[in-house]
Formats: sequence, C-alpha cells, structure tokens
Amino acid sequence: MIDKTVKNAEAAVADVQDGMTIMFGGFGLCGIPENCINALVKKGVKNLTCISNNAGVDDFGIGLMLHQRQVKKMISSYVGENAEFERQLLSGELEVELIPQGTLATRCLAAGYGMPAIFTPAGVGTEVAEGKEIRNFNGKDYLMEMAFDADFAIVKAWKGDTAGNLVFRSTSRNFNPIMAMAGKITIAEVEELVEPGVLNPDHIHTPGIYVHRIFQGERYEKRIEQRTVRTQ
Amino acid sequence: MIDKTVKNAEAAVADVQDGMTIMFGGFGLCGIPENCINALVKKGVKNLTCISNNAGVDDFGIGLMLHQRQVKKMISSYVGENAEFERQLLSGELEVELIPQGTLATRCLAAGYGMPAIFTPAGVGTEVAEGKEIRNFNGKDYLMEMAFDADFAIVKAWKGDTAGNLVFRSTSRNFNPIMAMAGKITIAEVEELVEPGVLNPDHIHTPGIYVHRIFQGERYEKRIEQRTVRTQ
Amino acid sequence: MLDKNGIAKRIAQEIQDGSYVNLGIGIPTLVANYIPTGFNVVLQSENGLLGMGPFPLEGEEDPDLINAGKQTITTLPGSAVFDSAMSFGMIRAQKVDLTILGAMEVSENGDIANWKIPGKMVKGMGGAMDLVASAKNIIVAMQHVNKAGESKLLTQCSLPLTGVRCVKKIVTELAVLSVLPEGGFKLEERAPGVSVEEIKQATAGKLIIEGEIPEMKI
Amino acid sequence: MLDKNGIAKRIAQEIQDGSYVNLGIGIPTLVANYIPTGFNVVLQSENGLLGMGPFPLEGEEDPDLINAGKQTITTLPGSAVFDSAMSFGMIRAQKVDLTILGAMEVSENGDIANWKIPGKMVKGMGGAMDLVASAKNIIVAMQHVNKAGESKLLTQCSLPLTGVRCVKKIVTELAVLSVLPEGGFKLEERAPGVSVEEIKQATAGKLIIEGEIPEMKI
Repeated sequence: MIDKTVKNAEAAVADVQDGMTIMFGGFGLCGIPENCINALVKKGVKNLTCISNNAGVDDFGIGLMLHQRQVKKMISSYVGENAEFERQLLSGELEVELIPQGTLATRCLAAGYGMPAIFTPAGVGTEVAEGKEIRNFNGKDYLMEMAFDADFAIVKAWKGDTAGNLVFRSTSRNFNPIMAMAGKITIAEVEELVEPGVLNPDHIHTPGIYVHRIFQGERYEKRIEQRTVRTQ
Repeated sequence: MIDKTVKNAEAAVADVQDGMTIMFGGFGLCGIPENCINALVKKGVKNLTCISNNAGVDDFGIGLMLHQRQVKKMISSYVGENAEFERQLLSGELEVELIPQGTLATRCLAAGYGMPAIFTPAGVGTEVAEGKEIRNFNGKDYLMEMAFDADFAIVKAWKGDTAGNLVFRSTSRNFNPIMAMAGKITIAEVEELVEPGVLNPDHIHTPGIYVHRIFQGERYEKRIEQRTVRTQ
Repeated sequence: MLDKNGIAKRIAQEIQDGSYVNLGIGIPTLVANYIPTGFNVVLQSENGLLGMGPFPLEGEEDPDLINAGKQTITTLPGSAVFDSAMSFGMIRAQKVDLTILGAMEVSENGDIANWKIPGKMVKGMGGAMDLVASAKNIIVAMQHVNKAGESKLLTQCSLPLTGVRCVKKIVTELAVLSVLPEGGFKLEERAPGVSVEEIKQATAGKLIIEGEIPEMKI
Repeated sequence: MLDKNGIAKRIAQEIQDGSYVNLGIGIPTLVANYIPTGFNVVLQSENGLLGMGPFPLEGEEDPDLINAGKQTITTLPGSAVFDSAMSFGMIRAQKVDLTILGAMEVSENGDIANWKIPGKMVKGMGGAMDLVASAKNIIVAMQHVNKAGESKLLTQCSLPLTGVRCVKKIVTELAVLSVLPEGGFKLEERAPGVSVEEIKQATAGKLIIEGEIPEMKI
C-alpha cells in the first residue's frame, strides 16, 4: 500500500495558498475537520473560497476562519447561526453563493466520478436557475450544474488507515466521503489512525486512492449545535 | 421499519411479465441472483430485455434463460464464454447492445440518483458514439448517456434485513448496489436474512428504501468462472 | 382554530402506513409525534439517515448523530446511514414518498416560497429546493396568514420561489386545502370552530368551495 | 526478441513507486509479477477492488473475490472494495495513474482498436473504452505484427476503435515506442538482438528514428 500519512494538521495544510478553493466536510458542526480548520486559522491563509454545506458558528468550525477574515467566498446551502458571517455579508466583505444542498452534494459526486456536469430539477423556476442551461428530459425540466473544481478537500473521518482508506461514523459521514473524492488534493483527519488491514475492506467508505494525506487528529471537541433530548 | 420480506424467489418474481426490462446484478458469475434466475426460468417469462454486465455461461446464470429463449435483448459490456449466446446472436434470434462497462454502471447510478443523463468520455470517437450527443467540457469531449429505465432490478447480497437494508461481501458487490437503486421494483435475494438492528447502520451498502422485496435464498452454488491459484 | 400541534396532528393523518417521509424544520418536525401507533413509517433525514428515532435521553446525546435540523437524535433498529449524495439521490429518484415542510407563501398553482425575504439576511435554501423539485407528494404546514395579517395563500408568490407547481396540499390553523392541477386552492376541511367565511377572508388566491365543507376530525 | 514475460518485464519498468495501476487481461496481467520489490504499487481491478493481491493458494479460492478477468484473487492489508459506479468513477476522475492493456491495432496518433473484428463474434468492450478514454497514462502491451504477419502499428486503425488519441507508449516483442503528440511512433528502445531495420519492416505507421537506438535493459 501507499503510505499517505503526514505528521499533523500543520503539515497537511502546509501548501495551502492564498486564494485557493477548499472543500470542507461536515454538516453543521457534525463531522467537521476541526484540526485542519485550526491549522488554517493558525497559518492565516487568506482569500479562500470555501465549499461547505454550512459556515460553522461564531466561535467554532469555519466561523473561526471567518472571524480572521480568511474567507473571500462561501459556497453553501445554509449559513445561519453565525453573527460575524452576517456582519461580513451585509457589509460586502464576504461573498456568498447559496446553492441547493442536493446540488452541492451532487456537484461533489460529479467531481469525484469524473463527470463534468450533472442534471438536477432542484432550482428550476427559481433564481438558482438564472444563467443556467435548462433541459427537458421526459417532460421534466432539469438544470445543468457543473462539477466542482477544488484545490483541496479537507475531511474528517472516524477511522482511517495509513493507505488513506476511511470509515465514517453515523451521520458525521454526510458530505465527507463525496468531498474526499472531489479534491485535487484530499486531506483526511481521523480520530483513529490504524495500520492497513485493520479496517474491513467491505466497510471502507472512501478508498485510499482518493486520499492524499492522512493524520490522526487530536483534542476533538465535537460540539453539539442543537442539543435536544427527550424526557423518558 | 417497513417489512419487505417475501416468501421465496417464486413469490418475488411472480409479477414479472413478458417483454419487461430487468437488471441483474453480478460480474461474471460473481454475485449473481441465482435463486431469482432459476425462478424466472421456471416461470418461463419471455421477450425479456436483460441489463447485466455479462450473460452467464451456458449452463449457469443468465445462460439458463438464454437456453430457454427467454431473452429478446441483452444490454451488456462483455458477453463471452457462452456458446448458446453466440449461436442465437449469429442467427439473429437475440439482440445485443454492447456498451462500455463504466457507462453501464453510471447509467444505473443515474437512475438510482434521479439524474436523467450523465456525461462520460467513454466511447468518444468510436461506434458507441453514433447517434449520441457529444459535448465538450473544458476541452474534452463527452457523450451524453441516458439513465436506465428498468421494470425490475434483481440483486444478490450477502446479508440483508427485513427492512431491505443490504450488505455485500467482497467483489460480489460489483453492480449489485447500483442496480438495486435503479429498478422501479427491486428484488434482493440474500444469503442470510436478519432482523432490523442486526446490521450496523454504518456498514449498510444499500439502504432499504431502494429495496421492495427481500428473501433468503437457498442452495447457493456460487460457481467460479476462472479458478486460478498460485503454488505457494 | 388549530395550534401548531393541531396542524401537525392533522398532517399526520395524511401519512400512509409503509411510507418514507421527510419532515422539514418547525411544525413538520412535530408531525412525528402523531404518526399512528402500529404504523410503519420511516423518517428520512437529508443529512444522511433513514429511520430517524426520537431525541436521545439526557446524557445519551451523540455529537455524530444529528438530523437535518442539527438536533441530536437516535437511530432505530433497521436504520441506515449514507452520504449526502445518496441522500439527495434517493430524494431525486422519488424514493421518498412524502415531504412535509413549512412555507412563507404558496400560490394557487402550487408554487412555494420559503427561503428568502429580499432585504433580510438570507440563510439559504438548505435541502428545500431539492425536496420540492423531486417529491412525489408535498404537504405544506403553515399559518394561513403572516404576522402582518396578510394571506400566505396567494394568486402568485411575491417572494423568491423555492419551487414551482409542486405543492399538493396545505394544512393551516384554519383549513385543509388541496392545490388543483388546473390551479386554485380547493377547500377540503375547516378547522374546528372555523367558518368558511373566515377561510375566505384569509385566502388571497383563488379559493374553490364545493358543497358542504366538513370540519376536520383530529 | 521478447517473449510475453519479457514484454511484461519491460513494462514493469514504467511503473512508478506509489502509483495506482490497472492491468488488462493477457500480457498486462503478467506485469504484476515484475513490479520491483519494495515498490508500493496498488492494483485496481475495475470490478471493484483496490489492492489486488496474488492468486489464492489451492483451497483458498473465494467465489466472492475475483478480478476483472473473473480469476480468483486475494486481497492485501489495506485493500478496499467498492461498487462498479465508484470503480469507473475513480477511473474517469483520473485517480488511476496508469493503464496497461493489450491491443489489436494502434495508430500513429494514439488511436487504439482492441475490442471488435467485423464479421467475427464480438464479445464486448468490457471496461476498455472507459479506461482508454480517461487514463492519464496508457501503455499498450502487444505483438508488433499479427498472426498474418501484418503490422499492428498503423497510420490509421482499420478495426473499429476503442478510443482515440490516448495511447502514450507501446511495448512489443521488438521495441519500445512512444506516440508523439504531433503523431508518429518514436522508436525508444530495441529488444535484445533486434535491429532497427527489423522494427522498420514491422511498422506500417510513421516511425521516427532519432540518433542511436539503445537496446532495452531488462
């Protein structure tokens, strides 16, 4: 197998440059690459275009990068719960492109599967369709949406092996495997890094061929955004 | 959960009609739905269009249906190893549409993911491209290929639960999960049928929503097409 | 007149045994509480789960297990987890039988607006545009009029659209209405104690009233 | 002149440490035997496996574990299994670094024909059209001339094409040749004991010979 390990988050993101486009896995604060986000904040790269379903909260996740004004543009489906985000957006410091969540996901899949474009009915007849090609198949209209083209994809998995194979846990899977497939360079941080052969080949969600760098993260906070419980 | 169990293969294929289009999972003889193929042979439905990567061998798999002249048309990527197939093809009794294996797979995926068409470079500049729309993205030509439209998808899994969730074993996975997603009605036969909750939700390859009927098959032969061994 | 739970209760009657359902945020989430006992209904959460269970007990919250509203949830025996592409794949392929979601406005031809108010901070459409563009059956749960007292059932939506010609049924605090294929809100049921006249008053779009309108049974 | 194993041996020299490689049926399969010890090379089998191991020992064959040639194989520590859509997805997305396959004909502009002979039973293209349309680097392993003694390196292919302008390098029993972007077979190396003249004789397409042509080291 090919060894994809790097020492830590700092080493993994060392060559991320100002102005690059980066995908971040996660849904809300669930399954986000905490270590790499912190390393990017520390590194201070700027003018980033971030493709991520959400934009974190004020003091966690991509919110930390927004706070440092490292983000030029967010491509997301939902960006609530973030006051600094709102301030930057309203002041014109931050550009935001809102796209339907399924379109976001499928544009990742398209990139990972080498398909230049996909068709989806999401957004037909809405402002999302503006300037896009509409095509009718079997009596239904679809928008043609283009595959993403990201310099880096940064994802968080539960377990991974040194060959880059990844396994996700529960709904922290979300966008992580499809973004892992979509990056020109894909960085995976994992809670537990194991030797090749430990993971069952049938259980691997992301084959190592899609992963260029992997490391075991540390001090995962795994913050809960909406703690909701039942009483009995 | 919604109970998808049917009694056996006969019950599962009871409403398959003459002239229908059916997908069959499997690659070569690996991971083929043996029980359902036998039930279709017994049932004797005719004029079927079969979408399957291969066409079995003379006395096993889809070859059994060919022998009974139940197949009007095969849509496959590779159809060797079958003398009766060759005879019917050369005599004009059987129609064959050969398509690239990746195109076959991706047209299944498209159906399962509600995408009417996909773009692939496979076949550009060859006779496969004849009559198809060619489109250039970023300087490269792609063919537009349409999602499959199959009345039934019949797949074989290793384990499944009564809610229709499927787990595949090793390379017998192949076309099975993507065909399972692509059928209007999907039938899954499994080596072991378990109660909901037995399968780990993170290990499920095909979520039950895609599966309409499931049963535990019997007497799996699992024939090996090319037994190849090393000496030490 | 119904309260939020009343709307959820009435919508729950629309759910069929053996179906897959996606519930939006707000009133739709409450619908889960009123699915008839004995019904086998599987809830899909578009962040990647089939078989969403109830909220966890205190102390059993799992940060890796949330729903599309980012709330901590649980799985059930038979649940399956998948990635976001497969989640929207199954939505797009119409494997989900019913989508229930909220709206700011619905038009008499079934258009829906629920994601953007010009001039206000826009949080995004999330998965709503995908759901309304693909669902076989869409029921809207909403208040009949907005806070300013204006009808939300209109001839044409004034807000940016989420989807076109997609809403099949609307349940409000006042009524159950279906959207006719040829256009128009057909009044199906009145909420307890609500008169047809009150519903007329609160509906700006074309309202179709045929014969006696029964009161809901909830 | 090389035998089949010799061709495979020479091609193995083209494989880089740390690369993902797809081997076609026939001579390409033999290449696996000559990958230098210590090299980390991962073999992709397009039926859905990364990390293809050697054939199993007698008695250890697993009917659920085969390669794209339908042969029984084994996995290795770190292998991953996936479905056919992902398999061709990673091929199409150019994650596989090198494809090695056989051919009936190659033209001087890099076209390849390897799936169909008009008038004969056609078995199908399998995954070959996907592989040649997408691979970053394609090496063809074949005999220089066919059984009738005719050159398989042509100005234009006479057989139905598998892919266009895709072959980068050809290794035959006589020579190693690269296909130039502007067209033409550039003679890179002679097989042991083979003269430039013999290669000229066996090559119907445009052959480019520059300077001294070294003999292969294998």
